[in-house]
Amino acid sequence: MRKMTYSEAIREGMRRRMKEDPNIIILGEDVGEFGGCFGVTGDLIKTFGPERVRDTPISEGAIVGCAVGAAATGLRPIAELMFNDFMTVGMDQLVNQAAKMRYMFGGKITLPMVVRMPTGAGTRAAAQHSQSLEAWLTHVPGLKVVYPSTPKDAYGLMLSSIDDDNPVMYMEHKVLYAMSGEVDENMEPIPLGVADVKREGEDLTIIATGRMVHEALNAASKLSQDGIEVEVIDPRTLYPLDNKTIFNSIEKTNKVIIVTEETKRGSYAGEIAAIIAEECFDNLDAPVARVCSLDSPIPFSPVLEDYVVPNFQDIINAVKKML
Amino acid sequence: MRKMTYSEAIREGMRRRMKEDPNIIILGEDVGEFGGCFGVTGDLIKTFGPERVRDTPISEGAIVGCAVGAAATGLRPIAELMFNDFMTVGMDQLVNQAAKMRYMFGGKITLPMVVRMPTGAGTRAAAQHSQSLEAWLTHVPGLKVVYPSTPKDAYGLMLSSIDDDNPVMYMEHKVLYAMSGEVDENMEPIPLGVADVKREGEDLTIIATGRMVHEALNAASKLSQDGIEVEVIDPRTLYPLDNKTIFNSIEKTNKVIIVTEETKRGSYAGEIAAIIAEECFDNLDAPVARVCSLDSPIPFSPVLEDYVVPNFQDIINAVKKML
Amino acid sequence: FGEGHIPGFVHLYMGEEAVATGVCSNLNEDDYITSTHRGHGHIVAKGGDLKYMMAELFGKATGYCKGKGGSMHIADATKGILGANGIVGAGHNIAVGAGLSAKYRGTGQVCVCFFGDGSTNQGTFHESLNMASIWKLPVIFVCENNLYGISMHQSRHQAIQDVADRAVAYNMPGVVVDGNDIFAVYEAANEAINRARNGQGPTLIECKTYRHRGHFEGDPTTYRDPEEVREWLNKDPIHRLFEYMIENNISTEEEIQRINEEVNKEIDEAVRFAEESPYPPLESAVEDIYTDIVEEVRVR
Amino acid sequence: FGEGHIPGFVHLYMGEEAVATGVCSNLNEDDYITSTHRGHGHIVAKGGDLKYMMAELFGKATGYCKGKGGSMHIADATKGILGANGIVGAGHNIAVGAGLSAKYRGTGQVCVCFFGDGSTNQGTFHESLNMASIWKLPVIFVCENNLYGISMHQSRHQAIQDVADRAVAYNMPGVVVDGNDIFAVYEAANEAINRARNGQGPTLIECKTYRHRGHFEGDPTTYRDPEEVREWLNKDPIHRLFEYMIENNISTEEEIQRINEEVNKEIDEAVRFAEESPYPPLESAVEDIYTDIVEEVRVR
Ligand SMILES: Cc1ncc(C[n+]2csc(CCOP(=O)(O)OP(=O)(O)O)c2C)c(N)n1
Ligand SMILES: Cc1ncc(C[n+]2csc(CCOP(=O)(O)OP(=O)(O)O)c2C)c(N)n1
Ligand SMILES: [Mg+2]
Ligand SMILES: [Mg+2]
Repeated sequence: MRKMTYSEAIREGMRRRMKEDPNIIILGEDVGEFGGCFGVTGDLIKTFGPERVRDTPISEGAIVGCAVGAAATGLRPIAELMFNDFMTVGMDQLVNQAAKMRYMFGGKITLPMVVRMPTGAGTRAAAQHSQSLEAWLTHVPGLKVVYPSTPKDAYGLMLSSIDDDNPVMYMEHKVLYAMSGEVDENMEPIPLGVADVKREGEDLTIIATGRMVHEALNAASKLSQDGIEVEVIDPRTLYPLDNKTIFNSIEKTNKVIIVTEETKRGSYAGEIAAIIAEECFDNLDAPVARVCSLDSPIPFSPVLEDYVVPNFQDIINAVKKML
Repeated sequence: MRKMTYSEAIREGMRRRMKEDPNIIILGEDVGEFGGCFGVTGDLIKTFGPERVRDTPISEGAIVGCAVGAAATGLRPIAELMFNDFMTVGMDQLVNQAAKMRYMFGGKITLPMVVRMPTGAGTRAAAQHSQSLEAWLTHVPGLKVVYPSTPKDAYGLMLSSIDDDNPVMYMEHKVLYAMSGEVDENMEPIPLGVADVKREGEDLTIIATGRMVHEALNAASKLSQDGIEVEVIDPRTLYPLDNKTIFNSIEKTNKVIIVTEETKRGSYAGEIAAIIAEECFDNLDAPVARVCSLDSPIPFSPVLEDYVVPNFQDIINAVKKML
Repeated sequence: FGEGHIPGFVHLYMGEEAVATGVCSNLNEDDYITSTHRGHGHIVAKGGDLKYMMAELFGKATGYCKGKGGSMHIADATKGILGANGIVGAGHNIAVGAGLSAKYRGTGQVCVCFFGDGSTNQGTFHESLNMASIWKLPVIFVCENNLYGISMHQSRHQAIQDVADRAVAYNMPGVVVDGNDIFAVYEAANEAINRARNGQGPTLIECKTYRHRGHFEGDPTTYRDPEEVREWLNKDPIHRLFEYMIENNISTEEEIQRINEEVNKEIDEAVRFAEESPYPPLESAVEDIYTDIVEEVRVR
Repeated sequence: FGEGHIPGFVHLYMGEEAVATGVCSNLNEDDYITSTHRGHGHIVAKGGDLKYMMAELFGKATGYCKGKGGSMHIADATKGILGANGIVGAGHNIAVGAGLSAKYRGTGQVCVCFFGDGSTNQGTFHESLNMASIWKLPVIFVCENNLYGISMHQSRHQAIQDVADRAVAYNMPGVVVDGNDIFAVYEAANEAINRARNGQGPTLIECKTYRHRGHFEGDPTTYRDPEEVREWLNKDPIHRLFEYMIENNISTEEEIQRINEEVNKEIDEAVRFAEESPYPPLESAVEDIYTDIVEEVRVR
């Protein structure tokens, strides 16, 4: 057991696996000497050298495409996109190459690769550096999508993402980097597709991802002072999605609110809502609700950004409205 | 009134507006002499010359980005991406530039531009040339998304897409190009955000887009032989979405199935389902169902492609299951 | 700066002033520019108003973008400023579009595309120079080679020393100039702009310069040799200009003193304007997304 | 072909055979290639099996990709064939990744990246050559310049005549060869491959050639001058090779006759194999997406 930040946990997860397997390399902009734009790769270059922690030119398409080619030929690359907003620049390599190659080739190739994507708002970085684009990725057959909300999950999910033989999109929330928590460095990997019940409750189920898990927990503790017991579920992996845990909770609470930082329209929160509406119809006492960011780009001004992105108060309001 | 194919209707819509406004230009690969990969731009170059119907190098990013710059400086460009699958190559220009520029600049710029995207499966073109990626676009604030299913709608929606002062993503289904129908060349534009009830019925509501509208109509006529009357709604524009028409229909039928050609997971069909689950809870006698493509890339082999993509039989099965 | 008034991160232009100034003094008000994440200098040089720029940096309603854009997205269409841009390489395409538009409308306008050395490895650079060249568009591509893309020294991100060499791939002229010599920059830009206005097509100009500060404010810049930094500080373009003006009796110490004071006064006023300006109203968050649709707000 | 046995559209390699053959005859079985939408020739030349290729074109279960890939996605990892690709320019990045992997693992393998003239205007071309060059990767970039990207003649899609000129932008050797002369191609490839194996980095080879057929089967090719087509038909690489072999008494008319018959026999067998093979089972549509997840099927 050791206290680490979310950002350290990601780094230590990579370090542990890189020590075990020389075929794991890291590719990205300023991931070496500089230690990464958010300091996540940190001192890994000191441990593994510039061949394995490789600075790249500013060419996101080539970074992802290069990872695809390397993964197809025996390496297990971990590519870093400095912001998930830049997946737009490597979108073809992610969607038309990485995701489809195994299928198009009749299952005769495996692509063990991880793409790390710092995600989310809250850093006053405006519309091109604050998005939460996980919905795009979950829509693409062939990709797995991971989104940890705590140091422990970040560590355990990084191990299994690296171990996975398929392209895994590893979302990281920038605001959580500094958050610290207990991590057992000898822990078993956290399997993909297993949700975590972050708080138990009987009155209502909240499904939250990334930073919103903490807003939901904050709301839950405030609500319990009013005697309202909310259950907070963190799927941890968006695909594969742990439906069972979600359905069981709804069977108990009969009410559900989905909370994500995504733009509401076309969000993955919508997919989860659609699945629940289809599968849990008879267990629902109220319509499935979503608390997401407003349907706008992320504005720069702090007052506007804090308004567009949901917080615990918006969750409390939604819960009270439903009960 | 004149009989035209879907493909002619798109072309004639562009021709009519281009005659009226010299600031409208077309940009794309092989759109000139060659008349477009699917023949949609056809003889427009004869009418307007190579300056206005402009062949580009194979550079989708630059095609879209160039359209953005042209739209920001007084032109009304229409860009053609040969396949909607290639939006992955111009994704940054669509999402981080075209969609956000007006907002980021505080509303001080307008971007009147249309991006045409041949969409969908059915041509045995395999995983990289058969996708239906509209869900990505509907998730992006700042974009409007249009998806006609008939020559008349294609014509009327092209007029309003060109007239619109915002970036409009104009999806076209490749299999519909050859379909012909009556079009009044002097018709008024079809406003964005107005759905069309393609068939009336009391027993169940089907919301379908693109080619699936015709599969749904086919299913509906077969079902009515068994005395089941299905209402078929074609939103025609995915964003803005005509909720009112949808809600009214559900109030009448209390049952709804959404049919799209998208990969089911993370589809816009899911967003529509989520909206209905949230807004029509008390009017639903059965869970909202979705009939979409299987969660796989589009396979090449005709037997597999025809299995992955839904058809009228799958719709009939879903309807019978629900009633 | 650095007093915590400004949210987010800012990329300063210090050290590279001669480029924007030398280039833009050749431009008309209706000419276009596209800029980068390091856009402040370009915007001021193209006639942007310090007050509105500062207010935008502060996230105020009176800013150029009503507080929605911030440092990386300042724009002023009325001055042909098509915006700073947070996506490295995005300005290249947009400049080509503006050039196409100017040529098509036959207005004689040109578009200057500013960008850094690091961005020349982005695919957009390649596609844009190719397109501008085959269509002979009035676009001037101005590379501010400050030797680094964040921590990556140019020698590590490309195998060439002169970005200008890449012009060969598009059969367009490629010119290298001392980016800290405002007169050299002016001359090179002047010739390229004339070519562009005369329909002779684009030019790639590489300005060798250096950023005095870190990549963004707060960057420790451990990746740079202090010796290298010191050398470049001595080449400070503004200093050089002032020395030149004095040596050639263009202006006296006193006059320069006065200029400095005026500039500082202007900046102080801009800061005051920004500080005194109100934050934007919450509802404005869902406005300006479309010309004709206002999205739902939330009650909070 | 053209008998309607093959679904979708196919892009034929006819006229460009000398390139793939001349290059690949230098490669070991464990060397890599990346290919394009026009991949049949590359795959055969790298040792791909006609039977499985034909079966794939027919969409049969016995095809290279179990019928899931088709003409544009044929691959054979066991032969280092990293796949044809339907996205113009996508192979470039993948080749760089394979080159990085080979260099990192120290196996002495090389990767040949085949691509057309049109694809050299795609951003991926630029990013890939830059990356391969700064890292001195064992990648050989082979441009099949057949003068057209679909209907766009090279003179309209780029302002240069020799794609090889673009090598300057990456400080790597750029070579032009007659792509219809199998010996010239062989020589150039041989030198480049040796450089790559010796850790001297990538080379850009431009092979001037021509496609005899339309862009895809069914393309009327009204955009090409019949005179131009006739000229190039006379330069048919296979013809030239045969003439050469006869003139230099390497083989006799009869022997060549026999080779042709053998080839045709092989093709006939492949076609028969494809025709007699079964279509894939429906459930297979949701397999091979992931190594460990099989998606839901539908009952029909
Ligand atoms: C597509 C994209 N990739 C990466 C970044 C992160 N980033 C911002 S500035 C920068 C360095 C740019 O270097 P250069 O083009 O030389 O400009 P300079 O900062 O030196 O002025 C990077 C990598 C980005 N904003 N956009
Ligand atoms: C990203 C992308 N854009 C456009 C296309 C459509 N397309 C297929 S082949 C082709 C022409 C390619 O020309 P070239 O690279 O010269 O190869 P050639 O066909 O001449 O062998 C185009 C535009 C595509 N498949 N992918
Ligand atoms: Mg730089
Ligand atoms: Mg070609």
